[in-house]
Amino acid sequence: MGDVTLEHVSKHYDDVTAVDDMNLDIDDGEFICLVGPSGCGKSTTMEMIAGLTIPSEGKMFIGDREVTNLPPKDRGVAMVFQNIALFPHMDVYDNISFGLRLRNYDKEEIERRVERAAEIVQLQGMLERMPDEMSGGQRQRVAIARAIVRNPGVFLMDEPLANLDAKLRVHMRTELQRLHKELDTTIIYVTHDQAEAMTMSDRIAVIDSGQLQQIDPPLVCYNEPANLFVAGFIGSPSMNFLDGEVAADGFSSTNIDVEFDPADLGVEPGTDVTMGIRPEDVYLVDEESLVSNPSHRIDAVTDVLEPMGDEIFVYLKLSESAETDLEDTSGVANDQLLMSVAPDTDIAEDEDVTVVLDRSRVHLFDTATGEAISHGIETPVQTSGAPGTEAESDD
Amino acid sequence: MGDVTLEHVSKHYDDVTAVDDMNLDIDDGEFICLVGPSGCGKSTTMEMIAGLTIPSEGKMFIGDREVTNLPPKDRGVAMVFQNIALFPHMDVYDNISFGLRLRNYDKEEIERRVERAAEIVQLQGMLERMPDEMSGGQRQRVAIARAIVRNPGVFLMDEPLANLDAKLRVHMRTELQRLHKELDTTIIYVTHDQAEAMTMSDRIAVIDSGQLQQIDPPLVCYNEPANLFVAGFIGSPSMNFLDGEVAADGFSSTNIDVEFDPADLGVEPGTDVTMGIRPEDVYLVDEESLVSNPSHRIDAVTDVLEPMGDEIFVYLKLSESAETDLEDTSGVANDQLLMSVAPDTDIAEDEDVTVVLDRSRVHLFDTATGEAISHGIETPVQTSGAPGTEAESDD
Amino acid sequence: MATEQQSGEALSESRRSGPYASAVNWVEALSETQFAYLLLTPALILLGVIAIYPLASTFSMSLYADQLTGSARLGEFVGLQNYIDLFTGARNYALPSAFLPTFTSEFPFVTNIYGSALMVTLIFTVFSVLFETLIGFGQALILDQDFRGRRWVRVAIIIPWAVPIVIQGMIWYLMFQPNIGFLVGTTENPALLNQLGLIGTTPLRNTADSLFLIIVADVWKTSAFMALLILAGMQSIDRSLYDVAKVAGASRWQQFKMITFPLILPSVLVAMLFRTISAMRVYGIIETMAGCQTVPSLSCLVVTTFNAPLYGTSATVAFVTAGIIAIVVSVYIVNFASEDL
Amino acid sequence: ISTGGGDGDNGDNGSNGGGDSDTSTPINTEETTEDITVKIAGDTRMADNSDAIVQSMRDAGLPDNISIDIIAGSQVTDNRQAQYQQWLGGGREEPTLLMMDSGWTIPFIARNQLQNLSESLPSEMISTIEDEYFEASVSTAKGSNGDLYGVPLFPDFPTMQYRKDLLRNAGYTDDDFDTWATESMSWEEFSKVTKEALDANDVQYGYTFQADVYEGLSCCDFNEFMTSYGGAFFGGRDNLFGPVGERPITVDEQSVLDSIRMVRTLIHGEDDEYALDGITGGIAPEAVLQWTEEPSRKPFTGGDAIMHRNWPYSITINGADDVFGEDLGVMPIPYGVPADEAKYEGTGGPVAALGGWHMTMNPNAPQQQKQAGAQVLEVMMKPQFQLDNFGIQGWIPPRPELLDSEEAKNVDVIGRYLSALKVAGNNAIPRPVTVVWPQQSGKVAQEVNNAYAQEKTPEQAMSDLKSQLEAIEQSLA
Amino acid sequence: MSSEQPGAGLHDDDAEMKRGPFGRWVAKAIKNPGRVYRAMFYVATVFFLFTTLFPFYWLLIIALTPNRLISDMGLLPKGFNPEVFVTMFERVPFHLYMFNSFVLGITTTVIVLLLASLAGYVFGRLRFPGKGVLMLGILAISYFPPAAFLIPLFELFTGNTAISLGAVTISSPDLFNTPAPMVFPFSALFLPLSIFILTTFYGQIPDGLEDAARVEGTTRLGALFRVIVPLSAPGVATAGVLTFISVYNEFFFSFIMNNGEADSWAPIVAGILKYQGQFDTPYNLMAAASIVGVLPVAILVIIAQERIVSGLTAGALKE
Ligand SMILES: Nc1ncnc2c1ncn2[C@@H]1O[C@H](COP(=O)(O)OP(=O)(O)OP(=O)(O)O)[C@@H](O)[C@H]1O
Ligand SMILES: Nc1ncnc2c1ncn2[C@@H]1O[C@H](COP(=O)(O)OP(=O)(O)OP(=O)(O)O)[C@@H](O)[C@H]1O
Ligand SMILES: [Mg+2]
Ligand SMILES: [Mg+2]
Repeated sequence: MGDVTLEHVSKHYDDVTAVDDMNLDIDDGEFICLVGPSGCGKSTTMEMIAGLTIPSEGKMFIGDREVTNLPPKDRGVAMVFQNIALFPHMDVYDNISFGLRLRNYDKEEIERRVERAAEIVQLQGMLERMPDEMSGGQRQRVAIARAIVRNPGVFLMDEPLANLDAKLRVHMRTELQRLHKELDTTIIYVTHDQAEAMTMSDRIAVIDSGQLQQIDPPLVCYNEPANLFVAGFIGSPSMNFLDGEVAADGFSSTNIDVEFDPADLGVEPGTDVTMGIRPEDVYLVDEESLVSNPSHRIDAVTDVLEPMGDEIFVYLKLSESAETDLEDTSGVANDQLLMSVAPDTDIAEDEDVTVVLDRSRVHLFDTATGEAISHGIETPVQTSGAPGTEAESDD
Repeated sequence: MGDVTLEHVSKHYDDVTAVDDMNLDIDDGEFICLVGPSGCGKSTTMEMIAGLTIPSEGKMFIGDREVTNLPPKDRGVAMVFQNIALFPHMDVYDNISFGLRLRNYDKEEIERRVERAAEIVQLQGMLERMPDEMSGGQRQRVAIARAIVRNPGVFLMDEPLANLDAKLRVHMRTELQRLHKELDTTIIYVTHDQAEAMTMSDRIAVIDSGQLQQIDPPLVCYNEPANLFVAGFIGSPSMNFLDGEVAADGFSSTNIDVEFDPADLGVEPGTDVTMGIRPEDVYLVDEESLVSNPSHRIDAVTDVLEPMGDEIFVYLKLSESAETDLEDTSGVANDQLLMSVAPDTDIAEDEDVTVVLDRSRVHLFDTATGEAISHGIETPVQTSGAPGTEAESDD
Repeated sequence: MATEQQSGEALSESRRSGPYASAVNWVEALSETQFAYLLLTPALILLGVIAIYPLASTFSMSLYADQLTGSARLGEFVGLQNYIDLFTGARNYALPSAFLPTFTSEFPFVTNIYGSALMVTLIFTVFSVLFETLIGFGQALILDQDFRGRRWVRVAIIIPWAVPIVIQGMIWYLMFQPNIGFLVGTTENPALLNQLGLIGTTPLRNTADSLFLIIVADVWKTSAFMALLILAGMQSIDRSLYDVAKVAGASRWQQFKMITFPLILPSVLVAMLFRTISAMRVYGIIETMAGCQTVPSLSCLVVTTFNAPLYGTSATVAFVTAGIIAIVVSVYIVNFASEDL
Repeated sequence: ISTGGGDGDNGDNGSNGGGDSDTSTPINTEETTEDITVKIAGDTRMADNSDAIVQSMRDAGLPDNISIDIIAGSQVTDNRQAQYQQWLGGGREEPTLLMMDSGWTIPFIARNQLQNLSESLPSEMISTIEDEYFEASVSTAKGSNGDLYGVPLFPDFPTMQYRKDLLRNAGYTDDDFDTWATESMSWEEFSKVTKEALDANDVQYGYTFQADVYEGLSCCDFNEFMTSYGGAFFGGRDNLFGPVGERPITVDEQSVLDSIRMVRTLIHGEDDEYALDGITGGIAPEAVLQWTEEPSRKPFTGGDAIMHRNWPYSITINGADDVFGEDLGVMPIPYGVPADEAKYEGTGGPVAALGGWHMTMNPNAPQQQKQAGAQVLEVMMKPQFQLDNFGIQGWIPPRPELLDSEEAKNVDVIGRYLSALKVAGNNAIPRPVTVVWPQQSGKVAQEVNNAYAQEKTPEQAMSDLKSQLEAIEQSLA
Repeated sequence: MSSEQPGAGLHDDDAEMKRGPFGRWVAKAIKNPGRVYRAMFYVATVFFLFTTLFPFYWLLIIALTPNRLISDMGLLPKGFNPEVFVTMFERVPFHLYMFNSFVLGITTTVIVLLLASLAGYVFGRLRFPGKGVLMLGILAISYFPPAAFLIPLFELFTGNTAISLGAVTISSPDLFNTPAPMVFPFSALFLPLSIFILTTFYGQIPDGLEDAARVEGTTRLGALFRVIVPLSAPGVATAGVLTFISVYNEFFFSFIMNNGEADSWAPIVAGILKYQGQFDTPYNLMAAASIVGVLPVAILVIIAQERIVSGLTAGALKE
C-alpha cells in the first residue's frame, strides 16, 4: 500500500536537470532518508512523489497503482514542505486540521487529533495564533503537525526539523519514529542532519546532481560507501581522502602508505586510487592498543584544534609545507589529515604527534570513476567494526 | 563601531513577552551565537537590533549611538533572515546586489562583489535564476550572499545555514569565520546547530523564554553552565540529570551517589540538588583507567543502543523498573543514564555493564533555583578538562 | 571582499548628505503616525481641493432655493427645506419621477416600485452587482487558468469594460430597437425574448423591461471590472499554498473554498464595494438606452434637475444619494472593519 | 476660498458666476478696423462647412479684418444646452456668438445670460427680424419683455413624407399629390389613405413617427397632434411663453384627449377602447412608442413604410436619387380640426412643430468682440447669406419670402418641396418654452407615452399631467 | 492517532461496477475528474467568449452596413462597407481624440497610481490613529454623483474662484480647454478606488520582504517602490487599467471642461458624438469609431495583463 517506486524518473527544467534517471524502490513501511548536497534534487523528487511536479520522463507507482499522472489528492500522501507554507489566513488550529476538514471528519475527531498533534510538536496553547505571530521553529512545527494529523500511506518530509533546536529535534525525532512504527506508513524524509539520517532511517538514499548514488542502511552508507561522493558526503567532519596509486605492496601516496595485497582486492598495481579514512579512525599512537589492525605510524604536526565539547578535531600537517585550509571541503588533500580525539586528550597546537590509521577502516576508491574498491583491509571480518553488524545483517 | 548594547530591552506582543529585560553587551568584532529553544526570542532580538521591531522597553546602542528608534538603513547592519526573504521579482544577481545598488556603487564594483559573494556561497552560474527556480538551500545561500556583499558594522544571521547540507555548512562556517576576521565586524548569529555555536562563536548567549541565561565562551557554557537550563540545553545529546540531595558525604540519590565534601562546595547537607553528567563523561569500567577521578562503580543494564557512526549512544537502565523513554527530553530521570561510547566498542543491548562517572565532570545544581553550585568535584584543577583552558582564560 | 573593507557602508553613508539626504532622514525619523499622515498628504490635498471643497460648496447650494429666472444661480436661503421637500414628496414635481416609493400597509407594501427613483436604483444595484460578481468570478476563474491563447481570451473578456458608455448604450439600444435589432419583434412576429415573455415589443419605453435590459447591458460591460479585480487577487496568492492543499487532498472545489476564496475575499469586497457605489450612481447607460424618464435612477434625478437647472434641488438630491449609498455600502464597511480598519 | 456663485453668503448670492455682464449696453455697430477673430459656438456641420460659410459671409460683406472661428459643438442638442449653461453661468467671455436651439433659448434669456439685442443693436436690424422672419421663430428668441435676444438663423419644420409610388398603387395620382403639397388633409383622410395604401402594397408599416419618451414627443409630435385638434398646453398661443403660474393648463381638454385617442387608434386600431371615431386604425406600429427620429426613419428609408413624419433633414435623405427621388412626396402635417373650428387662436389646421436655431450673443464678451459679433450677425441676416446656406448646409431661410425664390428652388432635393415647407413654416407652433419647460417636458412625454401605450386612459393621463404641470407652474409663482 | 481509518483517496474500485450503456464518458469522467473539469472549463470559456464578444460582432455588423441600410438587421451585415473605417477619419479627426484620451488617461493613471500607492501603503501596512475615519472619508467621496462637483470645479478651473491668501486675493487660473481641468477631477474621483485596491494588495505583501529591503538600506518609501509595488504588480496593473479605461471613456467632465474640439483636449467620446447630427445618427460611423477607439485599450490590456498575471509572490518566504 505504501511502497513507492520510481522507474527511470527524470525532471528537466529549462536548462537544469533536477532529477536524472532516478530509480527508487521503497518498501511499504520503510523510513527512507534522502540526503545530498543542496540543489541535488531531493525536493524535486519529493514533489514528484507528491504529484506536485510531473516527471519529464519515467513512471511512478505508489502501492500497485501507477500514479505518474494522478493528482496529488489521490495519492494518499502527506507532506511537510521545505518552505513550510502555512496558510496565512488560518490560525494554527485551522492549519493543522486542514486535511481533516477536507475529509469531513467530525468535529470531536478533528479536535482530538489536532490536540494530539499539537502535543507532539509541543505547540499546546498556541492553537489560536496566526502564522505570522509565531517564530520560525513554531511555524515549522505547525507544518509538521499539519502532516501528522493525517494517516496517509506515505509521509513526505522535506527538512522538517531544520529550524528546531537540538533538544526539540531529538524529541521530534523520537516522535516521528514512534509515529512511523504506530502507523506503519512509509516515510520519505529529507534532512541535512547526519545524526537524523543515521538514527532514523531504515535506508539512506544519497543523491548527487539528480542521480542516486547509493541507497542502503545508514551504517552501510557510513562504513561501505559506494563511491567517493558518498564517502565524502556521509559523516561529519568528512572522511580524509588521499590520492595515490596501488603499489605492489599496497597503497602508496606522498605522505602515507598503507599495506595490502592488491591481489586480495582485485586491483592492478599502478591504478590510481584514492584512500579514505574517517577522522575517528585516526588514532594517536598512545591509543594504538585500541586498534586491532593499525597501519604504519605516521609522523605529523598538529595544526588547528577545534574543540567541540564532546570531542576535539585536530588538523594534522603531514608535511612542512602543508597549510590547514579549513575552507577546502573537496576532501582530497594529500598532506593533511583530520582526526578526532577525546575532549580530555592532552594535545596542543603545533605539537609533533605520531598517529596510526585503523586499517580495517581504510577505504579505497578508484580515482578515475570514484567507485569503491574496498572497505577495510586485511581483517578477518571483511568490513566494519562491531556495533554496526546487526544493522548490516538485514541488508 | 560595531559594539551592540541592549539595555533592559523587552518586547511584548499582545499576550506574549518575546524578549524580557534583555541586557547584552557585545563587543566590536565579536562573534556571538544566540541559542535557545524554539520561540525563545532569538529572532525578535535580532529584529530589534536591526531596527525592524521597536522594543517595548529599553534602549539599544550600536557603536556609541543610541539606535533605539533609528531606522534600519542607518544602523549599518546586514541581516540574513530566518525566512530567507528573497525578493521574488529579482533574479539572484539583483537580489545580491540590492543593497549595493541602493548605495550607488559603481557597476564594476557591484559586479566584482557579487561574483565574489556568489563564489563564497557556491552559486556561480546561477546569478540569472529567479528565486522560485532554486532549491531551498540555494535560496538560503542567496540570502547569505546578499548580506555578505555589504560591509556593515554588524552582521545579523538568523539560522543562515539551516537548509544546507553538512559539507556545505562546514564550508560556509569557515567562510563566515574568515569573513569575520577579515572585515572585523560584529556577527550575531542564531543557530540550532551546537557544532556551529561551539566552533564559531566567541561567546554563546543562551536564551530561554526571552530571558538571557548565560553569555560566555562556548566551552564555559559547555563545561560550566550557569544553570540547569543551560546545562541541559548545550550539548547533544543532553546532559544526564539525577535529582537527589546533599548528604554528609556528597550527593545522594536513588541509584547513584557521588562523594564530595559539602563544605568544599559551600552547600548545606540536606539541600535538594540535581546532579548532571554528560554522556561522554560516563565510562565503561574497562576504561576506568582513562578517568583521572572516577566515581563509584555503577551497575546498569544497557537498553537501547543508538549507533551514530562516529559514536554509539547507550541508554543505561539503573534499576529494573526503568524504561528508556526516548521521548522524555526533560532530562531528569533518576533511573536512567545515557552514555556515549566509541563506535567500535563491544557492547550489545540488554547486557549487564558497570560504568563509572568522571567526577571531575560532575555538575551540581540547586534543584530549587536551577543555579549551578559546582562544576567538577575534588580535582586539583578546579573545573573542566584540558583543552578548554585556553578558551576559559580569556573570559 | 578583503580589499575594500573600509570602503564599506560607513563611507557610503557619509557620502550621502545635502538637503535631499536630510529630507530623507527626516522622513525616516518620523513616527509611524506622522509618516502615515505625511504620505497621505498629497492624496488628501488633491481630494481636498478637487473633491471636498466642491462638495462643501455644493452642500451649501443644497441649502438654497432653486432660482430659474434672473442672474442669480440660487434663490434665498431655505435651510433644510429642500431636504424636507424631497423626503415628503413635495419636490416630486421637479423630478423625473418620485423619489421615495409610496408605501401601503398591504402587500407588496410599495405601490410604485418603478416610479420611485430609490426603488429603481436599488433594484438595479442588487441585480447588477449580484450578477456581475458571479459572472466576474467565473471569468476570473477561467482567466486564472493556464491555457493556450489565454491572453486573447483575457482581452476578450476585459474589453467590454473599455467600451464607452455611449457606445454600450448604442449597441444595446439598437439590438432592442424594433425594426433594427433582431432581439425584439412585433406583436405579430415576436422575437425569442418576446416569446419567452422576458420583454415586450417596445421594451425600451417600459420601465420594467428597460431596467432588465439595462441590467443585462451593465452586466455585460462591468463584469469585466469584477473579473479584473478578482483575477488580480487570485494572481497574488502564493502558489505554494495550493501545493500544500493539493497534497492535503483538497479537490479543486475545496482549494477554491478554503484557499482561493478567503484570500481573494478582500479584493472581492473592494470590487463589490465600488461596484455597488457606482451602480447606485448609474446614469449613463440609462440615458443612452432608455432615458431618465423611463428608468429614473437617483443620478437621473440629479442630472435632470441639474440641467433644468434647479441647482438647489440637484445639490440636495446629490447629497441624499450619497447618504443612501453610505447606508447601502455600510454592509461592506462592517465587513472591512471586522478585518482591518 | 469663496466662489462667485453658489455660496450665497451675500444677498446677491450666486450672481452669474462672477461675470458682471451687462446684457443691454448698446453695441457700437461701426465696422471694427483692427484684426479680430470672432468665435462662434456652432455645430459640427457648420464647422465642416466653415470655409464655404465664411466665403458666403465675405460675399455678403463681412470685412476681411474679421475672421471667424467656428467651434464644432455637439449636434446633440441637450449636450449643447448643458455646455452653454456652464459657460454662460460661469461667466466665460468666450465664445462671442452662440448657436442656440429655439427650443431652449428662452430660459437663457430669462436668466439674463444673453445679450439683449433690442437694446444693443440698431433698431433697423431688430425691426427687419420682427417683420420679415417667420413669426414663430422670432417668438422663441424673445424675452418676456418683448425684446429680442437672438437672431433666427434657420427654422426647422417637420412635414409628412410619403411614397408616391405606393400611393399610386392605391389609386392616387399626381394631382392628389400636388394638392396635398399645399393643402393639408385631415387625420381622418390621412389614416384612410394610408390604410388603403397599406392594403394595396406589401409594406410593413403605414405611418411612422416618433413617440418615444423624450423631448421630441412633448415638443413636437404630441404638440402637433394636440394643436392640430385645436388643443393647447396652456390655453392657446398667447400663453406659450408665460406667464408661468398664471396661465391656464388645458391639457385635459377634449381636443387634447381627442388627439390622444386619434393616435391610439392609429397605433392600436379601431378596437381600442378609446378609439376616435372616423379614424382608420392600425396603420402605425407599436414600435413608434420607442422610436425617435432615426429609428422611425429607418423603415421608411428602407422602403417599409408609406407615411413618415420627420424634419427636413430626412427629406434630403429620402429624396435622394438612390432612395426615392421623385417618388418622395412631402405634405404638411394633417390637421384634426380646421383652424376656424379650433378653440384657441392659432391652433387647428396643418400645424408643424417649430425647430430651428438662433444666433445669440454672449453678454460677457468684451466690447470689441461684441462689436465684431454684431457685424457678423448683420451679415448673417443678409438674404444672400441665407440662400447660400440653404444650399451649403440645408439651413432653411428664416424669411418665408426667400422660400419662393428661384435660388431656393434650385437647391437639390429639398428645393422641390418648398411649398409644403412654407405651409409648415407659416403654421409652425413653438413648444411652450419657459424656464420650467425642461421639467414639464419630461412629464408631458411620460404621460403622453403612457396614454399612447394604453397604459393609462387619455383622461387619466391628462389629468395626471395637468396636476403635475400645475405643481411645476406653481413652484415658480 | 493510531486507530484511524486508512489513508484517504485510495479506494476507487467501485467505479468499475457501473458500466451502463450511458456511462462510458461518465465512467471515464469519474475515473479522471480532470476530464469533466476540462469539459466544464471549455464550455464556460466558450460561453463567456460568446457573451462578451457577441455585442462586438453586432457593433461590427452595424459598422459594415451602410447607414442607409441599417434597419431590420439580422446576424450578417447588410451590404459590406469597409470604407467606413476611412470615412470615420475623414469626417472627424478621430485619431486626435484618441490621442487626447490616451494622454489624459496616462497622465491621470500616473497621478492616481502614485498617490494611491502612498495612501495604499499607509492604509495597508501601517497602524495609526484615524485610519478608519480617513478611509471612510476617502470612500465617501465616491458616493457623490459627478454632477455634485461640477459647478464649483468649473468655476475653479475657469478662473472664477478667488483664493484669499491674507490680504492678497488671487483668482484661480483659467484652464478651460487644457487637460488640467479634466486630469485633476479624474484623479480625485478615481483615486478612492485605486486606494482601496492597492490597500488590499499592499496589505498582503509579507512583512518579511519589506523588512529585508529596509535592512538592505532602503527607506520605508524605498521599500514601497522597490519591493511592495513590484510584488503587487497584479493589483497595481489592475488599478492602472481600471483607472485608464475609466478616464479614456470619461465624458462628464471632459464634456464641460472644454469646447469639444480635438485641439482642446476633448476625449474620444466627444469625437464619437461628433458624428451625430441633431436628428440623424450615422450608427455605422459611430460603431466603426468605437471599434477603432477600443483598440488602444485592447493593446494596453495585453501589455498590462503580463503584470496582472505575474503572480510573483510564490515562494517569497519560508514560512
Ligand atoms: N507578531 C507576533 N505576535 C505575537 N507573538 C509573536 C509575534 N512574533 C513572535 N511572537 C512570539 O514571540 C516569541 C519569540 O519569537 P521569536 O521569533 O523571537 O523566536 P525564536 O527564538 O526566533 O524562535 P525560532 O527558533 O523558532 O525561530 C515566540 O513565542 C513567538 O510565538
Ligand atoms: N523551477 C525551476 N526552474 C529551474 N530550476 C529549478 C527549478 N526548481 C528547482 N530547480 C533546480 O533543480 C535542482 C534541484 O532542486 P531541488 O529543490 O530538488 O534541490 P534540493 O535537493 O531540494 O536542494 P536543497 O537541499 O537546497 O533544498 C536545483 O539545482 C534547482 O536549482
Ligand atoms: Mg529542497
Ligand atoms: Mg527565529
